[in-house]
Amino acid sequence: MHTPSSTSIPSAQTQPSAAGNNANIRANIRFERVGFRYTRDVEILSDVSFSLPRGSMTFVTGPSGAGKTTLLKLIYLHMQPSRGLITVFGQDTSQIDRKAIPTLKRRMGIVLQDFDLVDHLNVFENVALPLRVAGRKQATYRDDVLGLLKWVGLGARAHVLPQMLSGGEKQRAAIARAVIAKPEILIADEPTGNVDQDIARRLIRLFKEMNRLGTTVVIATHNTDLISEDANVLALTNGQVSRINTGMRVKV
Amino acid sequence: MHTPSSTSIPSAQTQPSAAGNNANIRANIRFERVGFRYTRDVEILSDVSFSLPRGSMTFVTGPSGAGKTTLLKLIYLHMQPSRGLITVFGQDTSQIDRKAIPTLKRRMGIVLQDFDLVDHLNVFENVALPLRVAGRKQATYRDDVLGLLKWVGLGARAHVLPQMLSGGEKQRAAIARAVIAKPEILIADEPTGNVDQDIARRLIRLFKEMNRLGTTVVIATHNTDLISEDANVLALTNGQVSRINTGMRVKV
Amino acid sequence: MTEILGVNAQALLPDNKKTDRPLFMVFAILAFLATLTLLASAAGYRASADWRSDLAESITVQVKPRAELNRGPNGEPSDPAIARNILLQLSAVKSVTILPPERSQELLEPWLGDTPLPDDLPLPTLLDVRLHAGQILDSQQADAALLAANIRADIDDHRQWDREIKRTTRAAQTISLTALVLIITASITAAIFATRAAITGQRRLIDVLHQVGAPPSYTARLFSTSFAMVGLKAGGVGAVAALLLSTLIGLLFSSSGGFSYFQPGLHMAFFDLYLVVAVPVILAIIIAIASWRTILKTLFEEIYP
Amino acid sequence: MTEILGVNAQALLPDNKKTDRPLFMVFAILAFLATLTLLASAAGYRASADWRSDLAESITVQVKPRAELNRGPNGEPSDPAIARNILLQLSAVKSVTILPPERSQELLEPWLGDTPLPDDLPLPTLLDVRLHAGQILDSQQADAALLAANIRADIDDHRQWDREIKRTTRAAQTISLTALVLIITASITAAIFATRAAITGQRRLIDVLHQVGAPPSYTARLFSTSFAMVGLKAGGVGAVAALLLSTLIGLLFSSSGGFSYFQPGLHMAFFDLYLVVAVPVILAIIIAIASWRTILKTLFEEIYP
Ligand SMILES: Nc1ncnc2c1ncn2[C@@H]1O[C@H](COP(=O)(O)OP(=O)(O)OP(=O)(O)O)[C@@H](O)[C@H]1O
Ligand SMILES: Nc1ncnc2c1ncn2[C@@H]1O[C@H](COP(=O)(O)OP(=O)(O)OP(=O)(O)O)[C@@H](O)[C@H]1O
Ligand SMILES: [Mg+2]
Ligand SMILES: [Mg+2]
Repeated sequence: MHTPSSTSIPSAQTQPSAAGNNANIRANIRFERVGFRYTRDVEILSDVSFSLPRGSMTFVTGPSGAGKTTLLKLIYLHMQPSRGLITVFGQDTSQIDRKAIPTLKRRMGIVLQDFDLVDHLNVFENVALPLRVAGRKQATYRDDVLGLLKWVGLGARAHVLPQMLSGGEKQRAAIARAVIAKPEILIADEPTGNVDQDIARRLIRLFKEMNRLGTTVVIATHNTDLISEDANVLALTNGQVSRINTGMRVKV
Repeated sequence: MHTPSSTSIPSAQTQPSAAGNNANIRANIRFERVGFRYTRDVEILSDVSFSLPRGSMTFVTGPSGAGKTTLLKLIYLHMQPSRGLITVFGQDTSQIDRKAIPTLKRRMGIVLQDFDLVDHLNVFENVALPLRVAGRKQATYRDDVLGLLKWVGLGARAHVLPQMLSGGEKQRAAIARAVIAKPEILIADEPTGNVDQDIARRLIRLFKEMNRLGTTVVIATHNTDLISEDANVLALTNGQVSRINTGMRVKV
Repeated sequence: MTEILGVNAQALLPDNKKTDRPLFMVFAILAFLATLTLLASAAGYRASADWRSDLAESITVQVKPRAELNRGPNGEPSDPAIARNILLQLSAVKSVTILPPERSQELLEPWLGDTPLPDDLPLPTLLDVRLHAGQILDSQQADAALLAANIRADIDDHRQWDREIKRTTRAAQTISLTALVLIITASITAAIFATRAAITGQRRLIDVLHQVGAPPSYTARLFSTSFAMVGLKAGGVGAVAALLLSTLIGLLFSSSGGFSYFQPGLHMAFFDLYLVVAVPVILAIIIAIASWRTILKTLFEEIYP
Repeated sequence: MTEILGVNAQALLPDNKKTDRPLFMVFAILAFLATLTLLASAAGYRASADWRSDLAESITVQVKPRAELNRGPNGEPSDPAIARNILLQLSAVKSVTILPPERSQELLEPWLGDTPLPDDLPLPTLLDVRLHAGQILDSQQADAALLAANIRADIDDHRQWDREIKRTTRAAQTISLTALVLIITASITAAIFATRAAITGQRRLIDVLHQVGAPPSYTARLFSTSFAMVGLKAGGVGAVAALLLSTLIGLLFSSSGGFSYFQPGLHMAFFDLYLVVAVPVILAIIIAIASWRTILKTLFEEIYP
């Protein structure tokens, strides 16, 4: 029904662009010998070390339960590591003041595995939420939001509630919300689990375009078909890095 | 972490088995010129006709927004068609008494696209819910539930809450809940969206085993890799059947 | 306890102590206020009944002295005797006693001191009129009859008092009733609010129960039972607290000597103990019905087709 | 209105009329009860103040007649004159007037009728004692002084009355205060309950707001503003309803003639109008604080690290 039309990627105006300019050396992610456990028993992640340079695009892969989501949660400051050091935006995450976290979150875009759309807000309002929280007036972002919705194939669904969307449409709305504020870091957890290959490839193109304009992109996925030969891959198995590109290896 | 161990498919005791015996001629699904619209404007499904014989296994495919979930909702009595005739368990769904619906639902197993696990019940309790609602005592089903959880790779996670599961683990718990009561009809919406290919294939094996024992299985998926050459496929495009196996064609 | 009703509510609903605690308090306070209102109006009713029966049983009639004394054959004033006969003819009157002159003097004592009074002082004569149980003296009729016999008499039937008591009692009843109606309304709305909140909060559980074939009554019972239990416990706590407070007030007032308005009612009655059982049970029933109706309505409107 | 506070609450929270309606009623009832309690205790306070100032200003002293009369040079009894001098020496006393014997006779009239009294009847003499404003007569001291001069006098300083009024007032105050404390507690717990329910129901919104970088205060303001608005509106309705009811009761009682206890308080005062504004505002503030604290606590415990 509302599969993406063949419009090209929205113009720079409706696309992330500013991110590249102010994303300097701080905008990278670094793990040093990170260990994490939810409960006392098992370490979900152990001795994970890597460094994601500013403006890079990385795929995190691994079987179900390997710790992909856990790793992303550590990056987006949802939790603190049990041991080791994590640096995001150049700051040691264990040193970040609690009050500064909302500000840092506003510089990130996050797509969760179970797309968190707010039931009583329509698609447009859901997608515009980051801008609204940042204090912007609707008049200043209306066109941007509508342009982006068109690009992800939801142009005609802007004013319906999430419960009226199909699974794949919800996923695309969640992605649109994550990218609308042109974040410096974009984190996506299994963003193509509910869409067919065509749309999946289209969404990956969106991420690549964001990345080209300066955003550091991290995508967790089990859909290895989407990962091109030359892509950066961080493979997790049993909580440890089993494969990593040379450029991302960290010297400790 | 908790990927399925290499145990073989659980014995008949812990597996759907009774279904085949009482699944007689009624246990099939028939659509005749079915049309459906959520709101007044577009028809999401139009002139859909097919017949799924008792004990068959069918894949419903189609791009995002094609109407796969809508079609499944009509089968599991969530909604009534706007026009046309639907027969489930040999009964015209428009004639079914409201009071009889819970009884019919207990003969079906349903896996929704956004796996509906109850947050405050642990994995065991979530999976056992259909048995409990049917009035069975825990002592009579404890081993069955634990055996099934082992088979889907959640043997060690039986007593944790859903929020402590990874995305793929949640999906497997939802599937376990759908099959635990040995339903006559099993409906699964995108059941492998959040798991890697290995687990996906293992889950499809579970569905096939259920089907072998007599359950009518309907699976909506966009993951065409999972569909074997000889499988029954019902392909939807823009709300109409675009491809269908000859055996499922309905004469109207 | 909840198992009796066919659903193990405690295990299927989250054990949400944090959310339930304020609800518990709201119900406990409502039960406290309801019990206190009922205890107070029961006490007020008892008090006014006591007073009124005291007042009604005996009436004092004062026959005024006249300048030219109208004496009987034995030299005693004849007016009181005539008045007595007139009064005895009234159907409500059981007996009339002419009180000795000393009783009239007693009345004057506060004014005149205990100095011996001159013999020719024109004192009024007091008649003590007793009525048949449950009967009321029609004092206008009595007045008219006495006046016809040219006797000047004052019937002190405490009419003024009686009217004030009636009025106070009526006002107190109106206020109690308003308060009770409000408390019941508040209980119902609190139950409805809690149920709606629970439906929103537990929407997924409700959906899943529907999905796995639970009939609406199963789901409704789950919620209404759990709320009714909260209401029963909270109601018990509130009612007992109210009884304790009222007993305490009663003790304080009775120990510090007679207190006309409060005391008669504040001794504890058996009825009060019934109340402490009845209030929580009624509260629980009200809550169960309100939440049962609310959830069934929502289920049929939003979830079951 | 809500926009002023920096968050457009109405647009971000669901417009949940159905869920809010019972909450509105609960708050309206609480405001109604609070206003009624306050109006009643204000009325009671005014009434008792009126009575007590009436009682305090003038005191009647009865000088009892004696068998052997103690007469002054002009033939009048000298006891009252002596008593007058003694009383005038007390610091609280402003003036003492010896009332003429007719006033004493008036007192006896109800008992003796208007028949002419014999001249030698030993009547008590009445003294009208006026006090300095705000001063209280120490009647024990006065008693002692009079007794020392061998004068038998009764000081009717309405002590018994006064004690009863004080006691009634104190009891009424205790009950009002208990009721008020309970009503406030109920408001707080209802606000906490509603907030917790909203947190459970709107958990996803809260999570998403956190995710997109809203600080905790933003989210907290969203909820507490919306609840405070409900409280303000509901409080207004409840307070106005209470004022109307109390005015109605006042009218009913004053039109049907004097009524000692209720009437003096039931004329409306300016203070009552202030109450109708103050109650909803205070209610809204209480609700805002309770829900603000509840949500911040939950946010810091469960969502923000
Ligand atoms: N909150 C939690 N508490 C305890 N254990 C948890 C929690 N969340 C996840 N886990 C466990 O940690 C492990 C890794 O989970 P994670 O969600 O990171 O896996 P994943 O790689 O994202 O898997 P999937 O592909 O299935 O989403 C799993 O075994 C999971 O059960
Ligand atoms: N409750 C609803 N009200 C209105 N429209 C709806 C509702 N649910 C779904 N739709 C619309 O109906 C169309 C088909 O939805 P459906 O969920 O059946 O698609 P689907 O094939 O399952 O897609 P996906 O693979 O993305 O899950 C979509 O365009 C969707 O927006
Ligand atoms: Mg995951
Ligand atoms: Mg779907």
